[in-house]
Amino acid sequence: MDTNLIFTLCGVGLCGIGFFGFIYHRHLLRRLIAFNLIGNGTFLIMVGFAQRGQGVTDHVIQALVLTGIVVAVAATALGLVLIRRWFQLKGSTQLPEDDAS
Amino acid sequence: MTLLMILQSILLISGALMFLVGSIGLVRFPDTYTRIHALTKADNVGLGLIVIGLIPASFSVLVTLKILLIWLLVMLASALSGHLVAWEARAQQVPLKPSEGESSKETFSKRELSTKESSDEPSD
Amino acid sequence: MNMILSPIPWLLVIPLAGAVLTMLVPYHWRSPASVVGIFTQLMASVVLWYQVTHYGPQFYAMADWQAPLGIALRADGLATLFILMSSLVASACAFYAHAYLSLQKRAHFWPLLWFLWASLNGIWLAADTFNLYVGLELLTFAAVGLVAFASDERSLEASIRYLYAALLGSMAYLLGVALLYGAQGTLSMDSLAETWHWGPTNQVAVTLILGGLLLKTAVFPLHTWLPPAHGGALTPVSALLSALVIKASFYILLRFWIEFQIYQFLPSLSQLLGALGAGAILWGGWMALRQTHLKMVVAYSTVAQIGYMTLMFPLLVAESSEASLLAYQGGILMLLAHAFAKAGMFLAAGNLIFCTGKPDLVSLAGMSRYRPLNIFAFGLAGVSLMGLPPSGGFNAKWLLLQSSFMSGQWWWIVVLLLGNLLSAAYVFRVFAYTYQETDALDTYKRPKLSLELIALGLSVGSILLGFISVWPLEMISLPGPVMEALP
Amino acid sequence: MNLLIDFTLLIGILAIALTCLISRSLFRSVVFFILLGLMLAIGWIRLGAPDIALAEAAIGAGITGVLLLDTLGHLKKTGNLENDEPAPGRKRLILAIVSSFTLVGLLLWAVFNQPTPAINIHLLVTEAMPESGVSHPITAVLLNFRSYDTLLEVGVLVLAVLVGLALQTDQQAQDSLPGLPNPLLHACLTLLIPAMLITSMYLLWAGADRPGGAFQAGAMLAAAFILLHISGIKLSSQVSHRMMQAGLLLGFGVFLAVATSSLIGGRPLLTYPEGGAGMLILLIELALTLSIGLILLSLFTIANSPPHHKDQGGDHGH
Repeated sequence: MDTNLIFTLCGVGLCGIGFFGFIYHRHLLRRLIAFNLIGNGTFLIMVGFAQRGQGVTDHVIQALVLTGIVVAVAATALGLVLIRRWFQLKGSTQLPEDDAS
Repeated sequence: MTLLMILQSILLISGALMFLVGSIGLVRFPDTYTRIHALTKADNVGLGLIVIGLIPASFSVLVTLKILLIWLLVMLASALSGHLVAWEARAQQVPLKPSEGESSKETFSKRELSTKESSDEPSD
Repeated sequence: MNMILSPIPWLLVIPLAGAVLTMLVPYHWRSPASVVGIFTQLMASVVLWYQVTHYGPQFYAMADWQAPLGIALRADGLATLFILMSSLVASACAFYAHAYLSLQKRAHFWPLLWFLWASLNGIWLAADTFNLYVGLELLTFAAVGLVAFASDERSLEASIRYLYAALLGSMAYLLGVALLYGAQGTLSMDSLAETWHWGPTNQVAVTLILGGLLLKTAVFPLHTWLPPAHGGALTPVSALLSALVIKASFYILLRFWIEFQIYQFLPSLSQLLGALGAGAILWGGWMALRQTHLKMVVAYSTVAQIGYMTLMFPLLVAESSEASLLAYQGGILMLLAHAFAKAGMFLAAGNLIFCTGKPDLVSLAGMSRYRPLNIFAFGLAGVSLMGLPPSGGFNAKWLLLQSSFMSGQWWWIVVLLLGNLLSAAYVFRVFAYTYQETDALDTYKRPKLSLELIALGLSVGSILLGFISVWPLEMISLPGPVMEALP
Repeated sequence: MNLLIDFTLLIGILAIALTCLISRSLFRSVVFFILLGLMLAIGWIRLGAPDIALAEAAIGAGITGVLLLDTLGHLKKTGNLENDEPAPGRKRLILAIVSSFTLVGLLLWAVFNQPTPAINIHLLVTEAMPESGVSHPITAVLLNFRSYDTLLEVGVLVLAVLVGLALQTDQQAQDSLPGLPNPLLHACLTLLIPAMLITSMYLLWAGADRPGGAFQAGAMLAAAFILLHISGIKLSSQVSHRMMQAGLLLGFGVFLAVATSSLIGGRPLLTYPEGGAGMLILLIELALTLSIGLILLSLFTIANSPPHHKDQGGDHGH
């Protein structure tokens, strides 16, 4: 058991928890938080798993995770802009339930 | 194990203990105002102890200065945020103490973990 | 070859610079600037096409660092064909939007379009798994923005649904890429293919990547986000989304599938994909038949058409290289024909809705008399979607049928034929409404002629594709990583 | 001993994540999410990734947290926070549990069957470092070896603001957030803001040979801007709309211009001239820092101001 493996497992757990929340919840804000959990889990897996394989600190994957974090915050911000607009128009915090489609 | 290391360990451990005490206070105290107490006071002492404990380990003036600077900034920030939370809580007229007739146990379970920004939470 | 003459960087720089410029200059300068950009973009695509057909596939090392350390770009036949396709369709939609949108809406449309275009070109050319992720995110953001900026309730709901589905899809893709990197230590598609190793890690990675991309392509049963998004957006945006955006994730899926020879190792997965495609064809067709809004009919037709493209996967079998080649050609032709036909159909539908002022089918009564040109454009696109000769759609389905015969998978033939009946039914249903006459007073608005001509042009393109099918098929048969990896 | 810390972090992170998702109070969820970001930052340090730790603390926990909290405040104001939230049905629960367990199972299977990678990319990085113009490998990857990814990533950021602006139909929409009229806050700002600006510049400068760089520096700058904004000093009222837009695009524009300039010399896109890599990277990073600060601020303020959705008319079809 080394640090890389432990944090890879941590990432796996975060992905699982986030995925659960993303499907289970209907509140848009909660789903956005769940998406961020999946994202953080993915980043942990990226670095932990790669470094476990390479056996050394892997700067390439770390740089990619930095890119990923910035993209994730942009996605969150975009989601929040849309959600707020939705609140304003509909006064609701969730999307209407899917019909037969 | 030199004397210095023992001293350092004592400082670090007691610093961590202060954080623990502060966190317990955060959970156990009845209202926003007392919780700010627990957080700002205990944590500042805890951080101070840890900073003093860390300085001998650095052996470099520059690093020592940086650690001290961190301490100063955190003190400033926590003083400010403590003040802001209390200010806002007062503006929103958050009650000082649990209302009469509630046992402290109930209050705890209802209000547990409504942390320092509790003014944002829907009042229950 | 001299780097300054290579059109590859310009295909990325022009749209990115276009995005910056159209955000900075005053509103009424944005359209002229964009028109200049569109023409240079078309020129660059043609130059690339010329170079690839004459000198073979082009490779480009970004920042002069060779893969796997740096990021490589590849312009093989397939990529070049897609660049040409997206340039033509996007230009048509851009001109349509210029005539269709108000000045203020247009001002926001241009930078979004340029980002969309840049990300599309980036994806067609990419040869790096992580670069594809960033490209996909850029595409998602631009597409979501384009859906949302109609700024009414319906489009907002659609854009939120779309954003959530797309974000989940890209995250699944990224997770797969992370696993692949951990297993093989590289992000470059070429070196991944060289050192490919079918262990559990790669299998899980492929599953995640496929799942994410299927969600982003809206393959049945992960399609629920698509109809509201494509049906609820402004007309030129609907056309862009249906014709180009979903093709991007499909294209990545295809490249992974062939270049890593997934068909060879997971044959049961190909049958599963085929089943999903069949489900999409039948369900999409059935739902299109039941819609009451014109644009929703067209949007569900997209769901069905994605099914036809997905049918390519079970037909790529290791045993028969001939059947595989036919399936590959048929699938790509299907995709091309759909891009033109669906863009044409959405634009024609948008014109009709503009005429009547109402989105539902019932109000189309009398249209065939009032707007015959538009109905003609809609019909031509319908011909290609139904797969009647002579059209690109017909040739594509013919190739897929032949491939099914050859590989002995007769059950897909049944699906193809049933799907054809359904598409014929929903196209003719729309026609039936246009031939009805009502006593109500005509209060129709007349759309600009240019709007009708653009729609007609795209529809004619999809028919024309039936006559020049040989040419794109030759294009994708040029040597390249995909051709090498085919059975 | 170190393993003990790792395990504690593992349990802590997972417990916080779970609490964050199942807590009934949305406010609590957000607070736990921020806490999670801080825990993760420690985790990144343990993984030997101080750069990511900085970014996670500043961007992942900081900026995302502020955005989420701010949305909560907005919800509360419009009375949407206490909306009766019907608990999702049982079918949904079963679906969620089954699919997340499937995912975890698949991932575990993949993780425990990891083959030895055939390619060791870090050897290539070490080999190419002297030519990269900087001595910090992560900065070299981000702004030299894989600068194309970073260019597109900045594009993603710009695009997020662009979509926000497109939705906010009224250009001069008034900010709904009044400044906090707290005297102590304003007194402390005079101390904090310069310190934050200096830290930001330090992070930027450090990126050449130590953990740090444009993204962390930009997040720090954004934090300073947002703090000013909250306390009532609005940047958008100090500079014109056009200036603001130019500032947003500056980083992307400079990056793209440097990238394209290499084409004129007959070299591939994004290639730095011999010996000039260090200077150009610093130039790009400087512009990026300013732009990222402004972009993150804009994402905050756009989310803040109510859009005026009176339709402008003239739009066909709708």
